[in-house]
Amino acid sequence: MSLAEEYTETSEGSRLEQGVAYIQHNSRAYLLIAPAAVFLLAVVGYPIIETFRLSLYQSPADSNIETFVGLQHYVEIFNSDIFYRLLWQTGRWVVVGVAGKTLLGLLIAIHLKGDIRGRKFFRTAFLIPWGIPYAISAVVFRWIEHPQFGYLNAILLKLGIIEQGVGILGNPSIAWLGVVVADIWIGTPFMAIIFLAGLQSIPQELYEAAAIDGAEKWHQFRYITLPQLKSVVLIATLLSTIWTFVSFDVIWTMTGGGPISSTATLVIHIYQVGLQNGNLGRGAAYSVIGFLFLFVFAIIYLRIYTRGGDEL
Amino acid sequence: MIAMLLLLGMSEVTLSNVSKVYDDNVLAVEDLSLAVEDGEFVVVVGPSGCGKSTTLRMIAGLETVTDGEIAIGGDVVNDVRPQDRNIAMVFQSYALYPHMSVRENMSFGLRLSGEYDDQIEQRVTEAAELLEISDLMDDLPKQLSGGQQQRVALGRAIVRDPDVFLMDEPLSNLDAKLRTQMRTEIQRIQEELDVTTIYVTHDQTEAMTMADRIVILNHGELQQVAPPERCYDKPNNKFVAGFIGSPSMNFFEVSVTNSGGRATFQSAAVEFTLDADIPEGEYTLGVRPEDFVAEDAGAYIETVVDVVEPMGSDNFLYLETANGSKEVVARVDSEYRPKRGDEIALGFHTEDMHLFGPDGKRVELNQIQRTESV
Amino acid sequence: MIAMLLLLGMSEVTLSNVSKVYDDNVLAVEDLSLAVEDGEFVVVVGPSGCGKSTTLRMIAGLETVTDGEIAIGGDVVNDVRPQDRNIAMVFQSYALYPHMSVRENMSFGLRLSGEYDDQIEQRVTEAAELLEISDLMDDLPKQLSGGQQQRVALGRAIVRDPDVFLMDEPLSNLDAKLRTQMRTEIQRIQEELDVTTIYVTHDQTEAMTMADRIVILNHGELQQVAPPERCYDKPNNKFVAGFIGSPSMNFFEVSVTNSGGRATFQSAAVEFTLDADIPEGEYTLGVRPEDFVAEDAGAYIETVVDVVEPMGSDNFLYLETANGSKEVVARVDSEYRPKRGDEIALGFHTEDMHLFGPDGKRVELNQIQRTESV
Amino acid sequence: SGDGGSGGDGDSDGESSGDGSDGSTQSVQFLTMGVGDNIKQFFEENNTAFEDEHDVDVEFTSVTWDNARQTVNNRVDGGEAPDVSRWPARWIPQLVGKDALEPLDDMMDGEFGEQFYDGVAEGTMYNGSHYGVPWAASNKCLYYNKDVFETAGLDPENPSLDSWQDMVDAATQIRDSDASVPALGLAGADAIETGSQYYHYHWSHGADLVDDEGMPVVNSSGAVDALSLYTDLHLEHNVTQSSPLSSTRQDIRQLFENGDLGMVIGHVYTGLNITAAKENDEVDFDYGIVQVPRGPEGRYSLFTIDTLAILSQSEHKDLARDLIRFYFDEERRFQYSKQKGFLPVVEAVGERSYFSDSENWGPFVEAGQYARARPKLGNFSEFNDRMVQAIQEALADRKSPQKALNDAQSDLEDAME
Amino acid sequence: MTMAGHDRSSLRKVRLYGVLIALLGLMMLPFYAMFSSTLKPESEIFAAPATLVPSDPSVQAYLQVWTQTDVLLWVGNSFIISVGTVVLTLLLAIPAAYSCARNDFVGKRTFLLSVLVVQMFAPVVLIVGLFDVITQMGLFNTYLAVIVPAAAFTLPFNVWMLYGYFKTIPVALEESARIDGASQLQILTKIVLPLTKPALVASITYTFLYAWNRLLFVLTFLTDSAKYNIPRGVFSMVGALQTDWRMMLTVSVIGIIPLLILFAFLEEYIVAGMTAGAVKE
Ligand SMILES: Nc1ncnc2c1ncn2[C@@H]1O[C@H](COP(=O)(O)OP(=O)(O)OP(=O)(O)O)[C@@H](O)[C@H]1O
Ligand SMILES: Nc1ncnc2c1ncn2[C@@H]1O[C@H](COP(=O)(O)OP(=O)(O)OP(=O)(O)O)[C@@H](O)[C@H]1O
Ligand SMILES: [Mg+2]
Ligand SMILES: [Mg+2]
Repeated sequence: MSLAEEYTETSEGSRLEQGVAYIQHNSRAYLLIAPAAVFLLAVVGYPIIETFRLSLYQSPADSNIETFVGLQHYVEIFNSDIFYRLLWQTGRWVVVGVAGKTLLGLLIAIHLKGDIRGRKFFRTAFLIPWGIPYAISAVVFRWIEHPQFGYLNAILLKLGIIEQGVGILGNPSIAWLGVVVADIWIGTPFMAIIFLAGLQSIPQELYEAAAIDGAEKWHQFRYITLPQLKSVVLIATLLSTIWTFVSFDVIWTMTGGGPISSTATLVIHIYQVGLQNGNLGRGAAYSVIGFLFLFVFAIIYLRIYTRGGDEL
Repeated sequence: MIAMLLLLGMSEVTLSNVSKVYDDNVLAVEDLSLAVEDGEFVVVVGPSGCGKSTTLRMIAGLETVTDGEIAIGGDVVNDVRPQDRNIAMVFQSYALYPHMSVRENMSFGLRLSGEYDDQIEQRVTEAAELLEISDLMDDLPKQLSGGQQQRVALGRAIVRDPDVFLMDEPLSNLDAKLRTQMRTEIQRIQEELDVTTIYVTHDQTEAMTMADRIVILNHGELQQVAPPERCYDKPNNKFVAGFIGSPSMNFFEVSVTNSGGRATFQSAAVEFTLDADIPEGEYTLGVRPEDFVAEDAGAYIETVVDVVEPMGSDNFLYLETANGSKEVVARVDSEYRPKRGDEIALGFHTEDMHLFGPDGKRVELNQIQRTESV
Repeated sequence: MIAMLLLLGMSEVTLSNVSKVYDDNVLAVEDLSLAVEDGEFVVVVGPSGCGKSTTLRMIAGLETVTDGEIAIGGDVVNDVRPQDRNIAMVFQSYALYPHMSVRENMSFGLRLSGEYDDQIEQRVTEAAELLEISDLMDDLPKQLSGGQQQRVALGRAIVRDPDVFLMDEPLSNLDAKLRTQMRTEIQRIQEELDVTTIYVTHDQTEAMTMADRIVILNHGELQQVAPPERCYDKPNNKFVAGFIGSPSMNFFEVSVTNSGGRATFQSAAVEFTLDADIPEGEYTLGVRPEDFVAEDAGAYIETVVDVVEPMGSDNFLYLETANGSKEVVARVDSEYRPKRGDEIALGFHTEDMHLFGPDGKRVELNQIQRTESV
Repeated sequence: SGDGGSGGDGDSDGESSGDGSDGSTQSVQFLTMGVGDNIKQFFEENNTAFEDEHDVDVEFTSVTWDNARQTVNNRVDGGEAPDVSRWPARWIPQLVGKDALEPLDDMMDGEFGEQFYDGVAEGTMYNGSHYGVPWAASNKCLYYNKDVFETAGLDPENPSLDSWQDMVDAATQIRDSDASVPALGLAGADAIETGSQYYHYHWSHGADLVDDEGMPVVNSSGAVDALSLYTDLHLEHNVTQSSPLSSTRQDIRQLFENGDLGMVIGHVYTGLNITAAKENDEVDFDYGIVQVPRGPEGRYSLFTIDTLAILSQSEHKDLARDLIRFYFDEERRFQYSKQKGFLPVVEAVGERSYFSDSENWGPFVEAGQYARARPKLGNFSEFNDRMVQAIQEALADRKSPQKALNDAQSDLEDAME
Repeated sequence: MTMAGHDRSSLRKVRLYGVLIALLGLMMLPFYAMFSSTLKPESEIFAAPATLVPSDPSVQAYLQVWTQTDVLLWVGNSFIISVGTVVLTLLLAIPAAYSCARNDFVGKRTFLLSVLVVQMFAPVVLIVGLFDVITQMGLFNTYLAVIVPAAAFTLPFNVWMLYGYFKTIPVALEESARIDGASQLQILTKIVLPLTKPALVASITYTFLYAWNRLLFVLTFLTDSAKYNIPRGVFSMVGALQTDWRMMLTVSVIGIIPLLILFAFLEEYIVAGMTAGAVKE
């Protein structure tokens, strides 16, 4: 075993030399990731760093003067009521949106899984929302929900459920639901596709084994499908959470964050504060806070994901 | 009604004229009738695609029956769901639930049927002891070796105390050594539990060593149902003869001429006569590799040695008939070691030979006596 | 220089004190020296994880060598890239390119090396004929059965006309029957092409039947290099003895007392004396299942029958020693068929027995004579 | 000449463009917004004419109003500013803050500047300089649907709609009648125009947005009365279309144009649109136009001026001036106002009988006397957003008008420091 | 007895299709609203309440749209931008994902995680900084001004997805090719990429749609109307005074058609690609 010992010993030479040698040894690996890494650094690295930097400055958009203010933006944000309201509104937007997309996506995926007649038609049809520009979808939804010209009201009126057009997007209590519905519609196809892929990778034999073990359909779903889909669901919901958190087009197009800011999320507010009203520093500080939220969330989430023994 | 019979433990399995046609008009099983007795260990063998799995899956209720009836414990179960048949099945891929520990895998069925926790615990523990996997109970399937997974699959079947065990090539994913070991184990457990068992394999060694009776299928049709020795000694037809036994039986096409109760067998490599009153015509003669002897024993075949494979305890000879038309395999004592190219006369006793008619059916030669050399 | 030697066809493979330590400090192969002669068929066996694949991959150039030298055709190739070693390799998983037809798979390497089209065509056609896959040339790998895929993998290796064939468990994905068949085929082809071949397997049957010489590894260390019969008849140590032969050799711990050149072997189940002058102490006694006989043959073991496995041509007996401490396997004539629970004395001739010292090394008993019963 | 002030620039322009363009023709970039089908041809023809006259290329771009502001900012920041651009006068302060605009006093203080109505010319002033040339103006009147009035038993020809109270009375009567449409359109969505609609009420109650120092004064008692009136229309009198909070100004205009609304405050083109639709048999109802109702402290019509500006990044400032002069030919101004439906900014055009005698145009020309523009603030958009929020809070009955305006006042004070 | 079995399975089928059609109806409602409106005359679009079925359907809009709008130009630009984004993204993502799938090196985890970080900023939040980058690179008002940021935001998903898929390709295939004499590049182009087809299709679809659907970058970095894509084109039709809804919706519907064709052909691959890539990773 002397040989093994020889190789387990840390070899001589400085840390730096070791590092250089290591990189040389793995040069191909590093060369291959280099273009992507450099590209990202160049394109989004600067904006991200700039965002962090700006968050420490007072920087109105209509002048070129920047004043260093340290953490003042952060202090003010944490002391403002609006921040906590935005957190709550962002939270419900993300939770309801992701839950909706996940459940609907799951429902669709389960029904598309089998070898059904017209499978191609159904699968293609369910993908349609994915192919419509978000902004257009949002316009269409705004218009479907229009209190006077909208299809939704027309249907409800026809069914006699309401007597007068209701303005979902004009009611500060429920406007966010009107927007979430559109977001769910837009985001569901992607989830359905991922879940469908996940479902198809579950071996049929597991269901057969469970059937023989006496499992009813519901048991099979509960004890086979769900656990088997766990990692897919985790990854898909993580991505979806991130995407929903940072989504802008839909809310902006449908309500602009209103009425009375009731549909505003952090990102909408950042846009209003930073770009519309020109308070770049404040907007940047909000951006950093939003990022930190997502980052911590993602780390915890990935922990859960990898804890199951799955490799990253 | 079913439940009552099950309580009585009457769990013979009967297939009456069962056929299966898949959606795309594949006739997988044709007019199969079979009665498996209570407690019997039946092995279904046959080449790939012959309908073994289909048969088993119909019994399990995983495939619908196109025609005919399947009964368990005397009751027709064609329309009973798998959940309600009180069977257990072991799959080729084990189909263990990957996200459940060994214990959870084994107790899943019991839990679903609402057993009490301590009852479950006890049965799972017993089964684990029986299978010697007690110290693996908290592992996940992927942490186990193939053989261990196999045991868990078996354990999952056992704990449910089913009326019928169904196993579809349960050993085919194991390596040779483990396979041998698990073979003995399954037999031991089945004997212990005395549960009706239907076991599918395409490995004839498994069939030979494990079965009370072997069911041999080919192209969805039944070829023979009999105890292993009988299938080996008296194969019903040429297919069974070739399928059972390893290496396979050697076949030779021969012409038979009959002159007054004495039949003469003749081909390029063989010629002998014996007291047997059979119709003249073309026959197939079969001799098992292990029935060859190194000297003329009444009948013989002239051959040239091609390859000698020493197997430790015996040698396998691969030979060609003298005119080079046919490959012959012989298994001989390890002391007998011809060289490549040696010409040898491979003898056999005519009472060891098998004869099949033009339709492939076995021809009985009860009157065969020790042959006279030609 | 290498190229010249290759043209001369000198393609012996030499490993001198080769070691391999993986990045994570796993010592996979330790100080291995081995010389494979030109045209020789060497089979490397050993249990899982013993370093077989690592050895092969170092020869192929797919793994770097940590220490020592590897030479092909007399030239050290430690730093030669795989593509420049003029070797061909057959992988356990075949590693056929799934998106290429059989023809494309086989011609890929030739095409890369810039052969002329008609040259390629000719060599591929020849190889296909040799392997009897000429009518599969336009199929994709997934359309082929396991055996056919295996042939294609072999074909891909053959067409390149390499100096050395390397094969890593090429048959382990096939079922028993096909395995037997391909075994003969590979041997035939290797003999025909006369190419130096290093063949890795963990199946000792393959090792026994195919090898000119067997290389047995355990824990990365060489155990024995010798022709198959020698490994079977005179295993170097207890590991080899247990590894070669199926079912495995039975081992018994015995105490030996020596009184004037007569050694007495004694344990709970065995006791006999013979003329042999060996040091007193604890030994391991080995008897192969096929060396047992149904009567006392000088020495015997008292056993109780557990399971009888009829294998057609013989029966395997699984027995327990009288005091129930040990399982014993015996292979006996198919006519001998004891029942479960029968007590029998399992005899063996002492010249068939093997003896291993406390360090596991073989102890030669040249002076063993027919024993006297105790 | 008027070019004198920028002579130096002009010279260097000439040189650089001469060097840079390698003999190819110069080009001038002309950015404008919201060019719809009705006016597209006008620009195409005139641009071609200008190109022929000056032997240059006009690179004409139109962007939508929704993203006009961002486009302008982006192009300015990206160093890709157009030479000539048109935008609302209220953007001037912000752009001046960026040093993006060329002062045009040379033109506006000269003969050229005299053609404009005084109030209009005033609208392009900021920090003592003109930063644009008035291009178009719009103001508001109150439209009413004669058919609806008739159904409700109101006089369709001479309705009594002089004061806000008159309007409320009429609306209440419509509400209680057989008329199946809402009486009044009320904008409440989260958009700048919600402010525009409300300011009529605000100003006419004597309230202001900012004082002379530019500090917010949005919660005066008059303001509270105004907002109370605005919200009562919905909450108390229930005379508006359903869900004002989700209705933009365009929505209620559209409702009125479809004949589905009793009254609405609108631009001149609402009338033009209805006239066109009636000609196409798409709608069938009669409408009338009266002045925006009077409040206790007077009557106002929200006035918006668009201007043409020359950007300081421009390298063709002389050419840019030529382009502006070209478009201010009187006949071209007439055609533009007529086709586009904006009020004339040039006196000579406004006096033409086409406008003063027209049923559609007449009331708007008359409304010129009540015109009032939004205050010129660098951050007016932020200011307006906060006001809209206050309006919404009151409309949604989340806060009393007093509270909503108080909160707005205090937030705005913070923001204005 | 057998009848009962048939009943049960056909009942299950009825229920399956029932749910499917209900779901489809729900999902299709907005699309229906869009499509049916294109068949109405302008005045009917603003009928209050809306007419659920066009009273006098007409394909007029589809005949006019070609002359009244630049829809063909927009579709063309959309393709240019989407294809450009796909090409750029794949050029960057493939080597990176491959390297991570095949090697274990210090910094790999960090790389994979920090790639994910990019997703945690809304593009709109970074737009000011992006604006600097784009103008500094001299890309303003070129197609690349849209392609470059779109590629940056699609890169993370692509790297992860391809990384997952590459890991499922047996190393033995590559070793085999090496022994066959293939160079590193040949291994990638002749062995690995052909086998990655499903994942590539899924990747391409995702990236293509991202670029196809996104308005922000075009809005911010392209002011030249000759370079507008479909969403930008549609948005240019939203006017302060007047929006031609019928034309706008018609353009939107036309914009979906190429994608429908794409979906219909690629649906199987998309699912298969996600299966191995996104799901197994
Ligand atoms: N679900 C199915 N749909 C259509 N045909 C099928 C299906 N399952 C099996 N078959 C066909 O039915 C026949 C019998 O298949 P089966 O699986 O029962 O064979 P098997 O004896 O189990 O073979 P193996 O040894 O390969 O497992 C084959 O021809 C097979 O192709
Ligand atoms: N790439 C690697 N990195 C680290 N350790 C390795 C690697 N490959 C193999 N090993 C270790 O080296 C030892 C020898 O492995 P090797 O694959 O050579 O065994 P083997 O004899 O081929 O086994 P098997 O019969 O299971 O294929 C084992 O302990 C194994 O875990
Ligand atoms: Mg099968
Ligand atoms: Mg190996």
